[in-house]
Amino acid sequence: MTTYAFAAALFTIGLAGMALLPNLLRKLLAMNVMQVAVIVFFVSLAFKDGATVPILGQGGAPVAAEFMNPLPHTLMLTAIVVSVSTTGLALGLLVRVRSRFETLNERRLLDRLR
Amino acid sequence: MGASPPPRHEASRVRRLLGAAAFPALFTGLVLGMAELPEFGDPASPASTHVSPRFIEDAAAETGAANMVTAVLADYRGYDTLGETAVIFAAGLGCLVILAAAGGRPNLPAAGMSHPFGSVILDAATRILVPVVLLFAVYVLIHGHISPGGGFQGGVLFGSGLIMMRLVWGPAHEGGAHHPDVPVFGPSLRSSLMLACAGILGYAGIGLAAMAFGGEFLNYGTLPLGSDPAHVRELATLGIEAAVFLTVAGTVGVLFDTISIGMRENGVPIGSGRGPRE
Amino acid sequence: MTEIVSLRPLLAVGAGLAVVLPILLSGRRPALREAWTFAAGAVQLGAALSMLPAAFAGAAHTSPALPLLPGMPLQFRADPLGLLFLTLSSILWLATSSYSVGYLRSLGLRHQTGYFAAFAAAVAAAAGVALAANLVTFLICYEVLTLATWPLVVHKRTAGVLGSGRSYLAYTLIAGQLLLGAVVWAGALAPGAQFTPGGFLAGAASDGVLRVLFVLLLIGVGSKAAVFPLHGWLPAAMVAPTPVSALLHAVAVVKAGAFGVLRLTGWVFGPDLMHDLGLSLPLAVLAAGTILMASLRALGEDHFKRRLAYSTVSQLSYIVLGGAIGTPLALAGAAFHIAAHGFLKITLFFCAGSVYAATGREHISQLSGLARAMPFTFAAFAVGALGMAGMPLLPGFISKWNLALGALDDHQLWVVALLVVSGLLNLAYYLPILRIAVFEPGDDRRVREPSAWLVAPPVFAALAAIVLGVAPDAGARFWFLAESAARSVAAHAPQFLTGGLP
Amino acid sequence: MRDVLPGLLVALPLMGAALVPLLAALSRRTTRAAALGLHAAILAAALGLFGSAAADGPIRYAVGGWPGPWGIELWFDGLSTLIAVLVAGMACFASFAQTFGADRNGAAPASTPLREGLLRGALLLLVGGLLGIVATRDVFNLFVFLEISSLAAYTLVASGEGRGAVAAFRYLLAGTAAGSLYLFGVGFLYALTGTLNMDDLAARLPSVEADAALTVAVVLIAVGLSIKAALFPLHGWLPDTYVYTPTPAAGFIAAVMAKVSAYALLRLLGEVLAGTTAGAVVLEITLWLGILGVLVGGILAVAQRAVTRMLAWSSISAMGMILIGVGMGSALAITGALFHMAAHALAKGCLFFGAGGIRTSEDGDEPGRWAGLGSRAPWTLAALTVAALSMIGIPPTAGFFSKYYLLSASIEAGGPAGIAAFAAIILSSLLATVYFLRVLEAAWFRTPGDAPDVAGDPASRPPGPVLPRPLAVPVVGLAVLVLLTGIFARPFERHVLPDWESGTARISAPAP
Repeated sequence: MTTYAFAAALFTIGLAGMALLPNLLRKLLAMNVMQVAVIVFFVSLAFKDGATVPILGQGGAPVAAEFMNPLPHTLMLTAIVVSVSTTGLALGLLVRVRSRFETLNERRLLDRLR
Repeated sequence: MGASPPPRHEASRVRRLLGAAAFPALFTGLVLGMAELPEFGDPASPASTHVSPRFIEDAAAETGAANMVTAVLADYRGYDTLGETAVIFAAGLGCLVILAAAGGRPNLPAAGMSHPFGSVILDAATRILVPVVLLFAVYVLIHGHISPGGGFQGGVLFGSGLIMMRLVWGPAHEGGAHHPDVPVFGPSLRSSLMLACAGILGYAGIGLAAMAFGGEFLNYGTLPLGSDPAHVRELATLGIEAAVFLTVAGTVGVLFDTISIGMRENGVPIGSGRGPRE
Repeated sequence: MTEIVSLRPLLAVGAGLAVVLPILLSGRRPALREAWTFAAGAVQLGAALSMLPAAFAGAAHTSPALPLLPGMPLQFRADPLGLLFLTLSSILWLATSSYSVGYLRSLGLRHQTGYFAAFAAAVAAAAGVALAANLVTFLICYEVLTLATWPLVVHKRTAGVLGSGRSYLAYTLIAGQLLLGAVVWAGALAPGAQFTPGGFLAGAASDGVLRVLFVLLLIGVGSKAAVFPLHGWLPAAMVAPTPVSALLHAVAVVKAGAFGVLRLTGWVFGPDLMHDLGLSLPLAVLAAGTILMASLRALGEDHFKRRLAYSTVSQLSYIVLGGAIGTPLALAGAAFHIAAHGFLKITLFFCAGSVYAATGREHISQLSGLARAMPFTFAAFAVGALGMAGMPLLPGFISKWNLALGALDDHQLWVVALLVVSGLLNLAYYLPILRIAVFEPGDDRRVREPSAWLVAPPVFAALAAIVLGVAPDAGARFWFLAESAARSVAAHAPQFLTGGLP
Repeated sequence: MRDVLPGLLVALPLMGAALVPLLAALSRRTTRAAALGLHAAILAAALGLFGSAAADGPIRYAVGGWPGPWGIELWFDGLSTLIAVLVAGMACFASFAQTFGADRNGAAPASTPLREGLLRGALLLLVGGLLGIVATRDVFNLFVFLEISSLAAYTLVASGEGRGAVAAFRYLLAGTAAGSLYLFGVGFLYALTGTLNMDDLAARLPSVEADAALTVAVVLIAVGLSIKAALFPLHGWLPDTYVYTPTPAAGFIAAVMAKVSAYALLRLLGEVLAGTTAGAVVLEITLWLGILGVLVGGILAVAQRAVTRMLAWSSISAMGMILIGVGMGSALAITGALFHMAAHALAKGCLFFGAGGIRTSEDGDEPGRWAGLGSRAPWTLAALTVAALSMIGIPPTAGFFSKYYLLSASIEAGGPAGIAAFAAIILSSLLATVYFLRVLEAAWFRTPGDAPDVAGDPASRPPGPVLPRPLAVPVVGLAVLVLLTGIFARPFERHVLPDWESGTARISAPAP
């Protein structure tokens, strides 16, 4: 439950940061926090008491209870890649925004867009 | 961005107040919902008992991969991974469009930092480190089958090796014109793009090849690579991982190069104190 | 009533639509362009006339049902009332077309190609309104009619004209949307929403719902009919060229609205249900108010066409009044008034247009002495004016007489008084025009009758009006059509079959 | 056919996206031919699937040979194939329009072959992402393809001038928040059921007894998808995005992008989660928000001075209309919503291609810039008029019939929501009348000198045709489709739109 609540807190902080921070770069960082929250949540779903990492060692036939659930790990591998890709593209956008408007402050940007 | 501009500050204050109320509510809601989820670490939870046991118990026999994550990633849910590769390719494509291929320029510009951090120590260290990093990347790729690792991890490592070279040696002019004494190894921006494209084509190509042999899209078991289906799947998975490796390595290169080009050409200062802090 | 499945209703509606594109494409060859118009008019008239014998025999040509919406096909049906309107509009379209040719040429107006194309589309839509067999078909034709007449209204393209066009669209399209809502609603209450003599909504919903529905439908059709207080667009729309005004008033828009009110009262709700819901009297009072108010406004109006416009508002409310009273004679009178007013009003507008084409004058006070210079035009005008006032032997008399009889059947004495007063008011605003034109000395000796294109149509329309007044049951048998339409509605309301029909 | 087409439908666009930028090195002509050919092939695959699903029933396709719930399944029924055809068809028009490179909003005055190749690649990726969303039967896979389409869309939005980059960044923030909310919700569902397969979810959810957790899951998923579907009040990203996107991409994005999210919303809330209490409540809220969106979108569209911005706000209104249908959930309402999706996609694509091209050729975006275009380019303007009339809902265009179905559904639903929806739809038509007729009046009846809102000498505008051929062809083609869909509305409704029986009854037998 604590891990879940931790994910919830991270998510809230990230979303709040995206909405309230004035600077676009900071919004982007807050967005990363939010994405990490989802990853934390999923990975914590994979945890099983008394189980090990989902890589088959030497030994007999594997039993489900002995290994962590590999599915959330796989999903989060994908989610991490999505997060990285989005961040990369967002940084590219910010470079362009910065060069065109010479600010990343949302309010000034909106004034200049007008 | 509606039609009425002036009372912005008022609206913003209202929005902040609303926001201040909304976020605690969101947090409370999430926690209330989470209270009903299965306990953390509960081996009897639906997630632990419903679909995943097959991945743990049968993956090695069905796909030949000792790393169950790899088995799920590249085989059971290989379609997700194709999508994921496309996502990262999309990011590279996007940065190319936004930053590098703009301005009516017929060719892509040379990539790299405007002011390489070259110094004797860095130069010497990089000469030693880069080959090691690149080699390790390939190891991570191949070994991903039986240990933590795989195409993504390997690709990122490979890409970071490329970035290291760019940082230290500057733009990769064809033929290494910038530092004639340094043997510049590393693809140009266009080659990075081609790597990324090749990865996607390879991945989807393997999937289509499976269709050509009568299976579903990405059903590697039908490929004529041997008699043991698990072995065939294992081989194909390696091919998949290699394709992912290419796209990730290429895209990491593309992202770094395009952003550095964008900053250089659009005059965004780096580390001059006029950064984005407002 | 026997149904004859045939393609003739489709032909009547499609003739005008079919020539829109050819007209647009032959813009560089005026003769060919106008030939298309006349050809379509002839085809439409031919189709209308060919369906008349069946109507006289008590049958109706019905088109195949084209799938459109679940349970609501696109279907046209030539029942007596529809056929009456269709025949009228076919005849008047041909007259207006020849008048248009002369009018546009003598004034050298621009955008003639678009004009004729929109004209054809508008008449086709009016034909569709006439023959629509159900509410959805009616609605579709109604909307097309609105849009097709917009280019005609704003033909002069100046800022003021565009403003008038906007007000025209504001009224008609808003009403159109309310009509859409009402049609969907009615379709949900009574699947098919097929026009049925005597109405199809009885018992379909609670009284409150039906009353709301009635108001929505009435606004929908009433705004085109320019029922007070939805008449604001009509005087504004007088910025249109005169043939367009003639078309708007005698055939297409306003008349289609009045026709719609008649369909609404007789074929959607039915006199029975209207009485039960207590809607008849309010509607009659509304119509009466419109008649008086518009007449008074006409008295004070010096602009020639605008006075005619107010006269239309007043006259078309007779039709609404007849629909509201709902007795067979009143309905027959109302239906007949569609034709009567059509011939008379188009005569008047033609005359106003001829005066404008010949002299450029638009105000009544400037007409001094013109009757001597333009004898044919003003003779025709005199016929129209007297007919409007209800002089015997002219068609206006027949409609008003039957309206009065119908009202007496329902013991509505006040209607008779209203008709008398309104007749006097008619005289009060038409006779001064004649007085000025005939008795006041003219100030310009060079004025002559305009070309034959502009003289023949009003004279023809006036003669047709006289024929209709003297022998209402000859030829196309407009009276018979009006009467059998009324009889079909009344057959479902036997308690009103008090007096005998003439 | 049935075993090959599903794979081709999802593989072709992704492969094409990697192939076309490489071809750009060869020649422009090759790039164009390849891109158009690929889009045509994708459309053919979508049509084939549509026909097959209609003739022989829905197709279940296990990617990789692994059946659900272990593998990822694709699902092609009447609904998903219809949306796939819509997406693929619009993409063909957009690809044709991409030949029109020099946009006023385009940074590059002359687009280079490489840039054109990259942009064509981005469009193919976008199509691939959208088709993936449409086809998938797996809630996580839906997220992956949602992100593909989003990233490709950010690229296309930002490929214009600098304002496009700002718009794209804001869109990116909104889109990522949407994706994360959705994914969080999927996490809840996974924790509760242990599965990601939609059929399996629907089968297992009734036995889940955690109401609060389920509610959180449903709300997170609904909010996430509603952001992407621009449901009021989560529509903030839309106007700037549509306005600053270069014309060829704007026509496509405005036509289908939000609708695919609405489709996902329908699929999940109306079908997979339909059995849950929270799902029903959220649908009810969606309905009310849709009503508000219809009104707010319409009112703000009237307030706009620029044509493209007006079109963008009108899209918010239209999305509200579609979500009204989704929220009501009756068979009639879903028919109306899907009809409106098709009608609005065709008409709005047409209008964005046209308005964007006119913005370039007339060097401005106010209605007054359209003055006199009716006589300069009658056919193009006639096509745009047809599309505008469809947006208003004038018969016999497609928009009339979709509104008719939605109105009938509102009557059928009854109650306060039904009455409010009924009134909102009527009112939105009135508002649409106001804002579209302003433009049409200028185009047909004004002359270029007397337009009040345009300063400067009309003679100073750049010469040349009003719309270049790459835009004129899609504009006219789409207008013809709008008209045909309207004229053959009843056959369209009966044979093209899927039957929708609300609730979980539609779920096929759960996977073992």
